[in-house]
Amino acid sequence: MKRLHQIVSELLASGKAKLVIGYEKGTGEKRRPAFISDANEVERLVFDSQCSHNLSVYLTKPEYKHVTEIAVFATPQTMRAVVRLAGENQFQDKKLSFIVMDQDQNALLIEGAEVLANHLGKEKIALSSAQEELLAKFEAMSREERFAYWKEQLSNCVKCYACRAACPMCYCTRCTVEVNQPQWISVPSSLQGNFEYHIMRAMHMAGRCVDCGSCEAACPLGLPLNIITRRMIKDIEASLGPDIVSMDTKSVLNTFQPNDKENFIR
Amino acid sequence: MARIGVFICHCGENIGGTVDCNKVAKSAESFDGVVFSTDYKYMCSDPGQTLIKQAIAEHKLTGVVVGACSPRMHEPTFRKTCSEAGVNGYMCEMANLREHCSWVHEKGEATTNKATDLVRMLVGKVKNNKPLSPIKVPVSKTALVIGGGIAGIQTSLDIANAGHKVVLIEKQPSIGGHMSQLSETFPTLDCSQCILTPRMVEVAQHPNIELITYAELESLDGFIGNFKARIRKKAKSIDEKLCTGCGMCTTKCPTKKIPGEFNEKLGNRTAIYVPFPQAVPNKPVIDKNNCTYYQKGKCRICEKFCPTQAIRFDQPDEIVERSIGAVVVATGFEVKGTDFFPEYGYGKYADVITGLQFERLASASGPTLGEIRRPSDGKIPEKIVFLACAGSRDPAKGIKYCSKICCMYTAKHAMLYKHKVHHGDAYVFYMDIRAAGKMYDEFTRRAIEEDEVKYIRGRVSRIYEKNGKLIVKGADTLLGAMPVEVEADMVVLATASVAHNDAADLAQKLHVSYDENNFFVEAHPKLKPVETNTAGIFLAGACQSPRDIPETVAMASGAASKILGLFSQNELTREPVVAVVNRAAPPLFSTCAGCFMCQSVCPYQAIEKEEIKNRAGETIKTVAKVNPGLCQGCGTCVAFCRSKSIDIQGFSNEQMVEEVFALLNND
Amino acid sequence: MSKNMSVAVYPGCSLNGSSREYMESLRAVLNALEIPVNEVDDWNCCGASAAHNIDQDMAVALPSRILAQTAKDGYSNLLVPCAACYNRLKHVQQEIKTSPEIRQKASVLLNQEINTPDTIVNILEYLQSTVMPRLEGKTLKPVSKKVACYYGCLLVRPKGISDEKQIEDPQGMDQIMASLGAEPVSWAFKTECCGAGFSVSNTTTVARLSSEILIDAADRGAEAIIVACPMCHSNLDMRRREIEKYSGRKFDIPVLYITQAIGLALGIPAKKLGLQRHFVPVKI
Amino acid sequence: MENNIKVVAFVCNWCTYAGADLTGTSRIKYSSDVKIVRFPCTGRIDFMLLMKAFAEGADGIIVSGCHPNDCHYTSGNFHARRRWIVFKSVLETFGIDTRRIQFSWVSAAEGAKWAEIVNTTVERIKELGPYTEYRELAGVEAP
Amino acid sequence: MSHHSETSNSFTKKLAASTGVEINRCYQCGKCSAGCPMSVEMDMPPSLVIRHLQTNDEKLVQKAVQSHAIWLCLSCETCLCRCPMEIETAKVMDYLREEALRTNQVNPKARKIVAFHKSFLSSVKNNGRLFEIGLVLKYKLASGDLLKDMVLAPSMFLKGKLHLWPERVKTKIKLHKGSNTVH
Repeated sequence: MKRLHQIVSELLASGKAKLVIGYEKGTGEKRRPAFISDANEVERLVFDSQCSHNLSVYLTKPEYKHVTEIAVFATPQTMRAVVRLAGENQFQDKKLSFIVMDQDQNALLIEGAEVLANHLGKEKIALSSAQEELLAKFEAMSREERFAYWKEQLSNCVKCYACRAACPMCYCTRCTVEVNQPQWISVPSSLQGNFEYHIMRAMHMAGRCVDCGSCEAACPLGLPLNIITRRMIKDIEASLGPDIVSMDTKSVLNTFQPNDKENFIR
Repeated sequence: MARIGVFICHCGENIGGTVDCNKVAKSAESFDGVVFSTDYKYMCSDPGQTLIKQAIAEHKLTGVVVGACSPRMHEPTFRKTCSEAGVNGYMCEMANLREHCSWVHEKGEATTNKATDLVRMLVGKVKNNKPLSPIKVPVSKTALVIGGGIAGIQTSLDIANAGHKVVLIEKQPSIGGHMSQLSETFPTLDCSQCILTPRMVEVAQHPNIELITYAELESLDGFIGNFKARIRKKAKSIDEKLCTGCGMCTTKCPTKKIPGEFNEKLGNRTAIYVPFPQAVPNKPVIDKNNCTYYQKGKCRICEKFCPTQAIRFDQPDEIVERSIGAVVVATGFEVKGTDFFPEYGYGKYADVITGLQFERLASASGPTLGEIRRPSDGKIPEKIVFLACAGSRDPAKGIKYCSKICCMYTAKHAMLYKHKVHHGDAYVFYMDIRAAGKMYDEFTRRAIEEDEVKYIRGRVSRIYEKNGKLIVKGADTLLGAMPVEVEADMVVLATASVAHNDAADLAQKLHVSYDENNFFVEAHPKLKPVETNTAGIFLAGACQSPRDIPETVAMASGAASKILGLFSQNELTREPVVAVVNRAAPPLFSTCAGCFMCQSVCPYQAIEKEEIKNRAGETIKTVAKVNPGLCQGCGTCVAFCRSKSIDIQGFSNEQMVEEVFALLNND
Repeated sequence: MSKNMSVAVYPGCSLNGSSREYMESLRAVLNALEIPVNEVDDWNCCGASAAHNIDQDMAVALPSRILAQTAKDGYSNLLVPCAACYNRLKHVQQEIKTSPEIRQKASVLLNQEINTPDTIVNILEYLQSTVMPRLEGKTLKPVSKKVACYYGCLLVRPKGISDEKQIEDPQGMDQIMASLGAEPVSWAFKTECCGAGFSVSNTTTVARLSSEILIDAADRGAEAIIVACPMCHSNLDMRRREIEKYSGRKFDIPVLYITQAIGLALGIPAKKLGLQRHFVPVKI
Repeated sequence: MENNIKVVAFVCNWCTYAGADLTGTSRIKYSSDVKIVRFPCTGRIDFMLLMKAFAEGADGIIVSGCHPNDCHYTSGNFHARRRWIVFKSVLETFGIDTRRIQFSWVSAAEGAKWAEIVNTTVERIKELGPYTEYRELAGVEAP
Repeated sequence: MSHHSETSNSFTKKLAASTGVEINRCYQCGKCSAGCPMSVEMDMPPSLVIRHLQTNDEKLVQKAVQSHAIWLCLSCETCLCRCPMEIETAKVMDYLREEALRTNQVNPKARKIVAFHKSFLSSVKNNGRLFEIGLVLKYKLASGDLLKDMVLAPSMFLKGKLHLWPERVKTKIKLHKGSNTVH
């Protein structure tokens, strides 16, 4: 923890970071995001295996629009999100530095999203056995069972859009949900509106989701949102090739291969 | 509030036969927004159109739906009618009641109901249409022609003679291209230089043509009518204004042993050289790779002898910019060298030469002053073997296509040889004689019948050298594939015509597509052979695929005529069906989130970045902007944009959703 | 070629029988350079032209068994000095790798699982990559002779599968002989066929084809012909009388294996190189 | 077998719309349960429009455009194909009945193929019956 | 003579199924016949053999199967090396030879060549390796060419080139012609 505080203080002192977004002790063993901008609060910061929030979500929030030099604690998921966001030109006017934990758990300073991209290994983040199990169970379901499953699950959804707020990739100034000319997503809280919203959210995550689980964690009703994204990532990899995280704006839905494989177009 | 008029056409019996047009018109009256609805026997006829105009005036209509044939047929007609009556053309839509309804369904209530649904669908759309006016784009009336061969020369002259400016750039020190290397041309055997040189001089002296040789295209930006071309003028190390072309430097230059490109390496040239006597411009350039001064810093003899002190060793490459309205690619082709053929000796045997090299031997200004002499010992060959289809029609060598011109020039070569060496023996190993032009087949028959050239139908498997002779091992498939061996003094390979090796780079600079053989791809093989998919860029000559001189000249004039059509108006008008990125009041300025992932979706590179600045000039936000000149209105970006910030005029999100609503809510 | 010096060698029937001197000279050279020689355990005949001419099952089964035996002993590289065996094994390895049906057919025929070493090594590639570098240090007895390097047809084929890049004018042997002090002659019959398997059943053809080869070599002033294939050697050497009868010309140009030439350069006595087994006496 | 079903066809203007015109000029009869909506290109067809169509009462959807490499805008259909691959997988995750959507390539010269695709799709949708299951979602109260 | 009869189970289809070679690609350029060392001795040079097969005509295909040429082929693969359409003529020749044996239409001129191949294979089947003396004896019996190389044999023996007894492979090679051997 000494090394960590030392890096943060230097960053603040040198002005390389006007704001440091990290973690601090929450209730009990939990951790919660911390926003430090003056030196003597550095002691509050902590960075250990308990920290799971994807802090990159704050980098595109309007509240921090005018802060250019920001330092962020980066878990592997956060790193993947930052690299993709950089690829989508979201950090044009930002000077970012990152604090990551290397293999033997001591803090490492990385300056700039490009450097982070190279630091990011190719290896994918493995799913936990529970997640694998749930996915397999879901995969085995028939179409009718799946429709019934989501009818049951989505009947709880109140469209509070916490999942949208928690997701680092959802940074649009105005979301399609708010478009009323034409009214893409039907407004009354009906199952149809919920289906339309969650299908749209999945499509907007195609080739972009970094599988950090923030959406499911944020859902007040605990809906199994990650089944949707994880199954989509698996399907896209099977049909269109590996899901590589890079700074390239070219992603799944804005490029093509002349010989993309499919078996349903006549 | 929308005041829409619905006009149902019977189209004689074509629609009336199976659809109750009167009933459709009646039920259309009840649609929301419709204030007038009628039906008529022939809506597209003159009375029909006047009926529409009267209704527009009488009911002060703001939108029109015509239920008749396919919009692909009469949409322009009815849109013109509406605009003449004061309603913007784009407020008029057509419902396809004929091809998509009356002609394909049985007579009956279901068909009439479907017709009503289709009309309701288009009424829903028109309610959301907005008046649009065609996009006007200024046109700068200067054409850029890339490549100074016969194709580039012909195009430039046609455009210049029509009074427009042309910038003609050529990579070599002189224009003329491959045609200037030819001895005589088929099928009339008139001398290539005699018919080409006057054209070259005409280009050099034409007031409307700016000729820049030893230059290549550095980059091309912008769009049809408004291109910005940056041209790299490679340093000639000569001050062209002072140089009189006296040639003193080329005689005094001590480095004389450089294999000349013009003579296909059969003759030598000096380091400071003029490619050939009739070169245009007739001024030398210094070949930096072989000039002793550039390589070792010594010599400078040419500088000493130059009467007008025109040598400039320190001359740098120069980038010049021109604003261009249209581009013609006329970069021509190359021929494969003899080293491309393992089974014919990997280019090791000096007396195995290419067709172009034979042209240089046969040419009066060539290294042997027109006498057919073998490169190895200068002897006149008693027996020559010509190989047609060398490398062409050969997928194993990666060249699937037929090079089209070799049958003709091989017959010509054989004929020229027999005319110059009467007692000589000429063999031609051929696959098929493809001589399909005017007077072409007669020409090859002359070679066979009068000049007694021995044509053998079969491909040569191997050539090797044995005590000064070239053993050619072929077969005669007309004699039961019997092996045939000829001991020749010289062998001429009619090697495949291929694209230049830098054709792909040029295509990428121009955003023009090219095929697997690196030939440029035309917009439509039959109906748009001289255009490309990129508006404002045209093709002429063999850069599109191998072709002979007559076809090249015809194609060049074709490309020129397309440009003259473009330059005939001061402004370019284009369909207003283009995408637009929404704008909003500050501080939002636009809902575009600036991810710019739409840029890689656009096939026309029409989406640019626009920096929104405040009064102090600082960039507040960078958002997407569609260039109406480049956008062709496909809408792929609209369906991609996650935040629905881009919409397309004529097929907007509201219009399409409204169509689907109207179509399905028929109760 | 792989770092590990030890490589499995597949001699084949000719190198064990009528062309023993090829194997003897190879073994002598490798021993002189302390390179271990391990033959494929219990190897069988590859079937050569007979199998693939008249019996497709044997044509696949025999080479597959050799590959399986080599893989069983854990070798990833298999050196095949004989050009005909090299060609057959390369063909079958390619078929096994690309077509599951043929691999399945082979395993059914041999009633065992078929797997294959990674690479089948051409003798010239092996000599250039592993043997020649070791000669640098040694003082060589220069083979100062004008030699015609004769590759034959199968050593450099089939196109696309064999490792030869310059299939119509190979340079492998020429380079080796040049570094041994010899003067390789440029001639036109490097890869023309010598008559291959017809030595017994159609000797006149062998005489015709081999005469053309010898005539061209002699006319170019070659003092020896260097080969790397037992069939080429036996046709050009053993059938010399038929060649002279057919062509009406006398040739006393000896035919040497590339490995014998290297052996001579290393100063290995002629007897150990099997030179005495030749029909045309070798006077070096 | 339910027979009054509604099928919407989203087609591209340059190929399939012209193909449907050709079906008309060749007087090839096909089911009148399909109504065609014209788009400039398949690249313009938004996946949310398909959801709107189901929500508004469509029982089946046909989406058709130019064959790969034929696109008037060179790459619209390639992008469309990729979207349909992803969209079909997402719909299957949610249990939406993708048998009710028929994707196809129909060129301007394939009038007969268009009629055949319409007829076979309408046949299949009639067997599946109206897609009430999805439409009823609108009625189901979420909290 | 019906030329070019097109039947679904045409010869070219069977050939393609078995060898993977599409002989319809051949446009009769003659390069294989030009380069083939054996063309001069053949009654039907390679390109002519392919031409016969392309017709799919029973009698013409039979003429190719009965030809002497297919037995004179050395499998030196010069034809594949130089064929512009990359047709593996050597594989086609293998197929035709097997067809000739199967339908016993072997050209009588090729008696000796077939005898040699058969003796070669029987020696390999017995020992797993070639026993050269056994091969020559079997060949002489089969071909009736008793005096062949009588002079050569002793000097080969003196030069140690002939083993007197066969070398055998430890495990005898027995091919399991299982029912599902894929042809």
